[in-house]
Amino acid sequence: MALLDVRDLGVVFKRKGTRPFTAVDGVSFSVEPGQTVGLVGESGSGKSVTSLALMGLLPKRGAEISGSVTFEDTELLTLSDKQLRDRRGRDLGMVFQDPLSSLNPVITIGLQITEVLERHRGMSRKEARVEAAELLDRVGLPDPQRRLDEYPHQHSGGMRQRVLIAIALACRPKLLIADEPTTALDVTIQAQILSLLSDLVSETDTALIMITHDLGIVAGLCDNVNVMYGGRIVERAARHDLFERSRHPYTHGLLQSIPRLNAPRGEPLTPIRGSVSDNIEWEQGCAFAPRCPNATDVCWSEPPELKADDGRMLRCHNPVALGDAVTEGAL
Amino acid sequence: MTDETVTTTGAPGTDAVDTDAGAETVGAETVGADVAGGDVAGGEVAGTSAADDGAAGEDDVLVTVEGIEVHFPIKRGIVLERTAGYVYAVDGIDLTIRRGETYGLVGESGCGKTTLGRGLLRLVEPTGGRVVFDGTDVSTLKGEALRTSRRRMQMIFQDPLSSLDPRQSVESILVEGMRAHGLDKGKQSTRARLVELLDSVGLPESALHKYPHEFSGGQRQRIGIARALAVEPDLIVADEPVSALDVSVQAQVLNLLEQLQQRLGLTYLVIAHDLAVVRHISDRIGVMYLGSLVEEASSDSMYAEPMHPYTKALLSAVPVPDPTVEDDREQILLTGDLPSPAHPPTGCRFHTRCPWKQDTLCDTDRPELRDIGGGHRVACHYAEDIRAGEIGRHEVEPELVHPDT
Amino acid sequence: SERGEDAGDANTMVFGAAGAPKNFDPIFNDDGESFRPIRQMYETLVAYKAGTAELEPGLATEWTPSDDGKTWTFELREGVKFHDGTDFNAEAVCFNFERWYNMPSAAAQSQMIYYGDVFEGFAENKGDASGDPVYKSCEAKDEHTAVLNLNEAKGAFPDAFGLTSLSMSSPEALKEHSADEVTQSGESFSYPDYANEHPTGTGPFEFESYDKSANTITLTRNEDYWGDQAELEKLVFRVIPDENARKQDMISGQIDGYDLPNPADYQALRDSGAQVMIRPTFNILYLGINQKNTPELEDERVRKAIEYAVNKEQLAKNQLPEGASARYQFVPEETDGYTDEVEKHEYDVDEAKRLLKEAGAEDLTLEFYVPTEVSRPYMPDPVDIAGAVSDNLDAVGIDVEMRQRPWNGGFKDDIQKHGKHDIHLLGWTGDYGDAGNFVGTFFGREKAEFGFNEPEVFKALADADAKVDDEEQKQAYEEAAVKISEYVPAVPLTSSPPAIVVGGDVQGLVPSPLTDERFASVSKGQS
Amino acid sequence: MLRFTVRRLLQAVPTLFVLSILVFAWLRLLPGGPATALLGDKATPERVAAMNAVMGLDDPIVVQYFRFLGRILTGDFGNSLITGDPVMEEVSWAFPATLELSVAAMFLAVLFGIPMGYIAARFRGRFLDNATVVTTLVGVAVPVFFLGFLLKYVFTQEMSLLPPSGRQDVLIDSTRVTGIATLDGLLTGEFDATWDAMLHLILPAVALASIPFAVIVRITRASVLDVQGEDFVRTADSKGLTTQVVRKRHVLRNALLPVSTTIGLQTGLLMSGAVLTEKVFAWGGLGTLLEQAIQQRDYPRLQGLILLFAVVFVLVNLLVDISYAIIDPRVRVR
Amino acid sequence: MSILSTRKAEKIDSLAEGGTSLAMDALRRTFRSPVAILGLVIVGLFVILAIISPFIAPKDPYRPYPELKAELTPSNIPGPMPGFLLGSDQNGYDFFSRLLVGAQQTLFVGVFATLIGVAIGMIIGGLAGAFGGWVDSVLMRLTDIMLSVPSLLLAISIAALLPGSQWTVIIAVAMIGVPVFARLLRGAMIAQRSSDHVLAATALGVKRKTIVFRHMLPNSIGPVIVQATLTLATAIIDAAALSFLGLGDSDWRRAEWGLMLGNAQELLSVKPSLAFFPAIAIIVVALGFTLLGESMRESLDPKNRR
Ligand SMILES: Nc1ncnc2c1ncn2[C@@H]1O[C@H](COP(=O)(O)OP(=O)(O)OP(=O)(O)O)[C@@H](O)[C@H]1O
Ligand SMILES: Nc1ncnc2c1ncn2[C@@H]1O[C@H](COP(=O)(O)OP(=O)(O)OP(=O)(O)O)[C@@H](O)[C@H]1O
Ligand SMILES: [Mg+2]
Ligand SMILES: [Mg+2]
Repeated sequence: MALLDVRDLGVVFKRKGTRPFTAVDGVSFSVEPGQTVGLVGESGSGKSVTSLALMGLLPKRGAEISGSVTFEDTELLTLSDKQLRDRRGRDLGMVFQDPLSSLNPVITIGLQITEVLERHRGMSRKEARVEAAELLDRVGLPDPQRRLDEYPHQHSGGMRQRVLIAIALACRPKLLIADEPTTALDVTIQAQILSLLSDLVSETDTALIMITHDLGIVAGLCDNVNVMYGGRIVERAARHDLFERSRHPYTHGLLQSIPRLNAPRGEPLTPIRGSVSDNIEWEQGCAFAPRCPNATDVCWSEPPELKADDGRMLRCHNPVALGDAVTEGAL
Repeated sequence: MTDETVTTTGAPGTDAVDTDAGAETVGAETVGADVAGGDVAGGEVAGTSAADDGAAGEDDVLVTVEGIEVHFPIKRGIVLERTAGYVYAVDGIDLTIRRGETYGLVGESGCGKTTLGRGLLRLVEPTGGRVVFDGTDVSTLKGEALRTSRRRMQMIFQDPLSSLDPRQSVESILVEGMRAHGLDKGKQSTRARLVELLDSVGLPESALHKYPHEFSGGQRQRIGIARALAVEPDLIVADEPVSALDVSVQAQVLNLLEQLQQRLGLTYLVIAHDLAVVRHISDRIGVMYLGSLVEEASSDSMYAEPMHPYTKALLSAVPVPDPTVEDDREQILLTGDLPSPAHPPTGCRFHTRCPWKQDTLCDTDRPELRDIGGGHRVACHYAEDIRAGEIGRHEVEPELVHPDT
Repeated sequence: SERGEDAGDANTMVFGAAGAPKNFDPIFNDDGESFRPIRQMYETLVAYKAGTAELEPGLATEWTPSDDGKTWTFELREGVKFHDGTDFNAEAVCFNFERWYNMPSAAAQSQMIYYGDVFEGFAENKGDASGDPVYKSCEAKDEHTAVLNLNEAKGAFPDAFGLTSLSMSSPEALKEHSADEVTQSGESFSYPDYANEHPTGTGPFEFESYDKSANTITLTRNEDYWGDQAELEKLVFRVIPDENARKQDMISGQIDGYDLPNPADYQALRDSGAQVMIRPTFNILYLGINQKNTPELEDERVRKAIEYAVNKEQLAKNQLPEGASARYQFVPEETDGYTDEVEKHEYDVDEAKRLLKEAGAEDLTLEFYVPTEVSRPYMPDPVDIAGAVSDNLDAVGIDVEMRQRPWNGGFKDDIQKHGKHDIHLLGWTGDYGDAGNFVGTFFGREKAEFGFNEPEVFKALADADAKVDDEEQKQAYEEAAVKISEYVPAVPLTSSPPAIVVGGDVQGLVPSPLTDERFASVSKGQS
Repeated sequence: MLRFTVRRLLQAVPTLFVLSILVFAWLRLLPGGPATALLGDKATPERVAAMNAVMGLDDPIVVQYFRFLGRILTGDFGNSLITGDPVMEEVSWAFPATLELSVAAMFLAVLFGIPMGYIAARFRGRFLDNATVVTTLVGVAVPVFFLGFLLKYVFTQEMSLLPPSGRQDVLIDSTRVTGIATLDGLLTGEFDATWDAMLHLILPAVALASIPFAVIVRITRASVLDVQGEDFVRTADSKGLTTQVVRKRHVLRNALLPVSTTIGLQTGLLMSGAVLTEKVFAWGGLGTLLEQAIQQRDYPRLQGLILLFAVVFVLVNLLVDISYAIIDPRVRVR
Repeated sequence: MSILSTRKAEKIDSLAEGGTSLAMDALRRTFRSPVAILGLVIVGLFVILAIISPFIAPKDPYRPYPELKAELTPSNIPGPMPGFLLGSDQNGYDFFSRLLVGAQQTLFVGVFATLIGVAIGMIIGGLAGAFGGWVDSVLMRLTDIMLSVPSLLLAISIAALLPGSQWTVIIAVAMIGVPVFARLLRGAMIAQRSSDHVLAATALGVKRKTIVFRHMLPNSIGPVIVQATLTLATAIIDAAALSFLGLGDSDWRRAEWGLMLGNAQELLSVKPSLAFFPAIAIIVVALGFTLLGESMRESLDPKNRR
């Protein structure tokens, strides 16, 4: 039984005076206990919105959520706000992208950790402080006792991200959602954080949803990868499958266009032409069609379905043939 | 495809494997192996590249930087501002860029890459050192002479939107530089030049009358590039030219830069924090740490055999979109953060985080950047010992860095 | 605290004042806001009959001049005590006269405006004072007879003996509280304790306190008063500088009365049940003419033209309180010296234009100085009045440039000391019932305000003033009035009755033409 | 914290110093110089000369300035031309009145402004929000003195609910302790006096509060909206904290930071408003002193008052900065 | 490929349409909001009225009329009568005409006070922003001090120095705005100075003057314009306050709302409309400018882009 089962999740933003905007559309995936699931895609592809929808953190007004999110037999989307708050932070933890702004600047780090412990684990202030210091120690913050009384601005980005991770893991959640936890950090710090995350997750058997645009991170961390484009999942596969034999022209294109440390030098990259703003709407066809080297008329008129294909899920009329490289110049 | 690359690892890599195998960690070994894979390809390109490691290019130096320093004063004060200290953003860097080559500069955020780039163009005033551009000492130029000298050195910025004046149409953005240097002679010729420029960066003529906000990120970066090209420069300093772009677009711009270099014989100083990007386009790479260069080598050599502990760590930290590589990768994890450039550590700037730190020299003497063979320069007292495997890695107690300024 | 009796209390009256008093020593004051509380605490030798400018006995029961008018003998009232318990007697009277005459400092002398006016000089003139003293000596003939010797006779006497400034103070208190120590720093004056905290007179009310933070002056009933005791136990003056605030406080019952309500508010006040009491008229508003700066104004025809141009009737009606009337001479109707014989230049635009043309002054441009930040009984709103006059002058082709100056911030000085103006708006409220107090003050000698030197006019007035006989004096002033009306040194405009307003339950207040209201007779009914 | 306070205090010194120079220069800028200003236009050349000698105006300007500085540092602003009292003494009588009025107004503005701003933000875009925004805009557009008139008209003339002017009923026999009428009553146990003083205080305080109130509402609203969208609020929500905790500890605390600065800046407006309000309500504070000084060109008093107002304003902003540093740890280090 | 090609064509067409600058864009965004439209309508009507009022005023606003004076006494100011829509003012002038013409004078005071404030402020701020260094320090200290005197006090202390005239009011009120504009412009300029596009221009070798005038200034002007709109509102109110304190214009005849309101204080019980109409006019106009300014500010705020 999956820990988390997302079925047909859709998020539509409606604001007066603007056209409704579908940010997430029919997203389905599931997460098993202890599993690490990746959600990759370029900026604006709907990764964050998906994660916020799972956590029930989207604004109450203006965002319409459809589909279902089952977490341990509980339907999260229909929970009342109060019930949801009981579970958030306890069963579901989340780490956000920007460690600089994700901590409250005017209260101490200690309080920001203990308040979760008090809330969900019923600890007293005192107990919570002891536990908080321990948590900080676990995420590798030197001299944790002193940190408790310090403020976020006294710490560097990497340290703050550790604090955030400590907070998210304070109640040993069953599921941790990490939304680009390292994007704002330097490579060396990123490596620290990623290794910390994967250690913590494997120690506690927590399931992890890793959201990132960096295919490299996914490649090293995730069991299963979902590639998103324009609010929909366009391809899902186990990571080896995905990286070694990507079928969707988008995934394929991405992989081709990233310069690699281990690739032969001097070989020109193969970019995807156009940019995300060239999308068409999914209702009209395949959102990727305007940029797709394989696009045919059907792509412009008929939205492709997400179908099982060779042990993976794929949303494409003209997938890349195995072993076939997509070749087309830029723009 | 990565599989194949790895399996066709050629002979030149063995050196690296050997050296690293001597080291205590297996991690370095693996990295070495991968690097070796890349090296083959590198070798292929090397023939076509202007910047072979050989001494042939030495006399064709375009820019020489000697001991450049940029120290930003930290102003404090009650009545009148006084200088309470300095941010040692760039602290004594020597470097040469040869005509037609691409010099890559990497380093963590805040280590002074941007400042070095700007100091080189005198967009910030260096507090020390010299920059010699094509024989002229730029650091002594003043006023009009400085202004006219700018024609030959241009810059591309990280954020394509904020580097374009939102109130100017593309046309006036492009014409401005030409006008400043008397390059716009007559309506017709200017127009033709504009169209040519746009064409060379892959934009339609219709773009001329539009404003920056009407373009996508990649297109804006193209405008930025066209602006730099408009004055027919020799050197272009590209400060993180692709880090604000989507991954899928980033490749377009990188390709464009390469094409332009080939067509126009440009010289680039490319600044980036993404090692893969730097490696992809650079002939030579300099690694910066806290305001100084810690290592400099040809792109391939750097990748094949990083000498400085910091470079090693940096290279090992880069995630590669290849599960196979990732699965066997052993990382050199650095502890702690980059120290504040206002209070750089004594001696070797890296000693506070260095897993190879020794009890002598490291915290007292600042290592010089020295050539340890084949144009590979490194600023580490123990570079040879580390290479030879005589010094082992050890744990480092993280030191907490309080961010200031 | 004992919650004080509120304004509805029958034994206390709260009266709204427009400004803070300077101090409480009568001799150093010259303004109404200071005089109002002083009048309740002090008395003069001669008093004015309530509601008139006629004389009646005050602290003196009788006053008799010698034939040459140079000696005045006062029979003093017996059994009068000062508030400090000392006796009022001839010694005390002479002490007061001697004190004034011998006032030691320039600062003090400069503040004795009325004394200077009446007695002209000091034993030793200091500072600005320059005249020859009229006062010679004072002897206490017996306990209750004081004899005042003068160097010359003055027509102003005996009326001037009733001036509030010349009130009798307790010699003991004066000595004790070093009353004469007036000092000046810059242009500001500091007054001694006597003037600030220990005013000691003989009047029906005694000084209790002046609370500068609450801006209230509290007087209490003098239980040992020689005459009819005051009805009120307590009399409070509360300073409310803002006109509107005074009105609203009145309407809402916070105060029991205030002085000089804005004519515009009469109706509203009456509607609220208050009594708007119109005083008998005893003032004059005039359009001053300065002959110094503009040669055309030396021409009688031009001055006459100006008078013809002004529609005084309309002005009285439009801009002045009810009961105001147009004036063609400076002496009020009720006062000896008023005559119908004067040349009347009634509103006549054509005549004005004709005269101007004749005088060749068709392109006349005049600087018209107008006071601001002030409201006087004869001109509630100077700017509006000046506006109407300007409109009139415009209509006959005189170009008027209005210059507004704050009353205390330069107007009086510009006019009376520097004569910067061509024409100006000003007026006069009589101090006592004597024609000389009006015309003499204005035209008796050369002044910066009018800038002319016309010996004929000066002489006529001097002669009139010197007459000791009442009937002769009257005649002489009438003749002078005719001369003045022909010469037109200034244009009399209107007289307006100032009003005082009290609550509907207030009885016994008699409005005085001299604004000399005494609150001793006032009582408050239960309402 | 102490260091911050001291540093901030020291920072105020040069401002006040230069201000004193300006005020000094200001009197010297008057046509004819200070002697003429003091003597009025009537000054004859001889009198001006005498005055100049008395005031030491013949000395070098620097000497004069330092003498002036010396005097004002000892609290000697000269004597008022109107009353002849030392300006400082006048101020000491009038200051409590203005303080009482301003504090009351600020109290009202904060007491109602912050909750209203918060509510408007919570109901962003709905009727309540729009109504609040428009109300506050109108509030800013109504001249303070006109609002005073209106209030007086309605509540005293038409409804006879409240006293129209003054600070206290004249006949209330109250003891002056601090000069702040509402407080004095409490201190001495004369509760009727306090009650009476409060009734007098209501209308002027409301009139004076109108603009700071409007501004506080708007700032609070904007600030709450800003903070609501901050990442750390999302973090707090993701921790499953109760709504109350999120709102109180995370949203409001941060949202109040800009509000507190505004409160400091508003004291300037408040003092300006006080001049007008005091006139309308015959309040008898510094504003009244100032108004008289303007009308009667009482330059020593004007000079003293302007300096005093500036000092108060600078001090209030100092206090705000310090309190800011107390709530916001980020400021302290700088 | 038919669909593909038409789509592409459409796409390019839509791109080619462009040519709208950011300012236009902000303006467009501004006028999507009803609040802004209301503000614009009020301001527009006011400006139009200010321009045409001397021509449409039924009577001469600067002359008394015998018909009005006939019934005029201090406690009775004639109300509406044939030919005089709102009756008389306290001087027997046609109140309605004065009210109309008042728009012009009020706009005059507001506009000039604002313009002078903007001009001086921009010179100070521009110098500080363009030069930086000690010029900046000195100038900013100066504005600090101006800001440390409460605004009305500042106006009062200036007005007290000058003889009472319309320009006194204008200058005094203008001074209130000076430090605000100076700081605003300086802040924006300094932000601009370190911005990438200015850096880019420097790198291109564009002359310093050109950079200041073509890049820094134009890009800094937005907040100044917004503030100027808001200042216009407060300038009108502050001018009225000066009149109320008796520091205003000494031309008794001038029909200016602030002055009219100040002069009508004592007449509230006789003819309240003399105070109410100017007051309401001031309030409405100030509200108009405020609405306009606020909505402009909101749409210029980068947070609200898109
Ligand atoms: N509150 C919102 N209201 C309206 N649109 C929104 C809202 N939040 C997100 N969107 C839109 O939804 C789309 C998906 O956003 P999302 O934040 O999920 O992207 P993302 O994949 O996380 O990108 P990034 O890598 O930049 O974080 C975007 O186009 C964004 O503009
Ligand atoms: N104008 C300035 N004044 C003071 N300090 C500065 C200034 N510009 C840069 N610095 C400081 O100098 C150091 C180096 O900055 P720089 O921008 O060159 O780093 P960088 O390597 O380009 O970093 P990033 O990758 O974040 O762009 C940083 O600590 C920065 O805070
Ligand atoms: Mg995201
Ligand atoms: Mg940089």
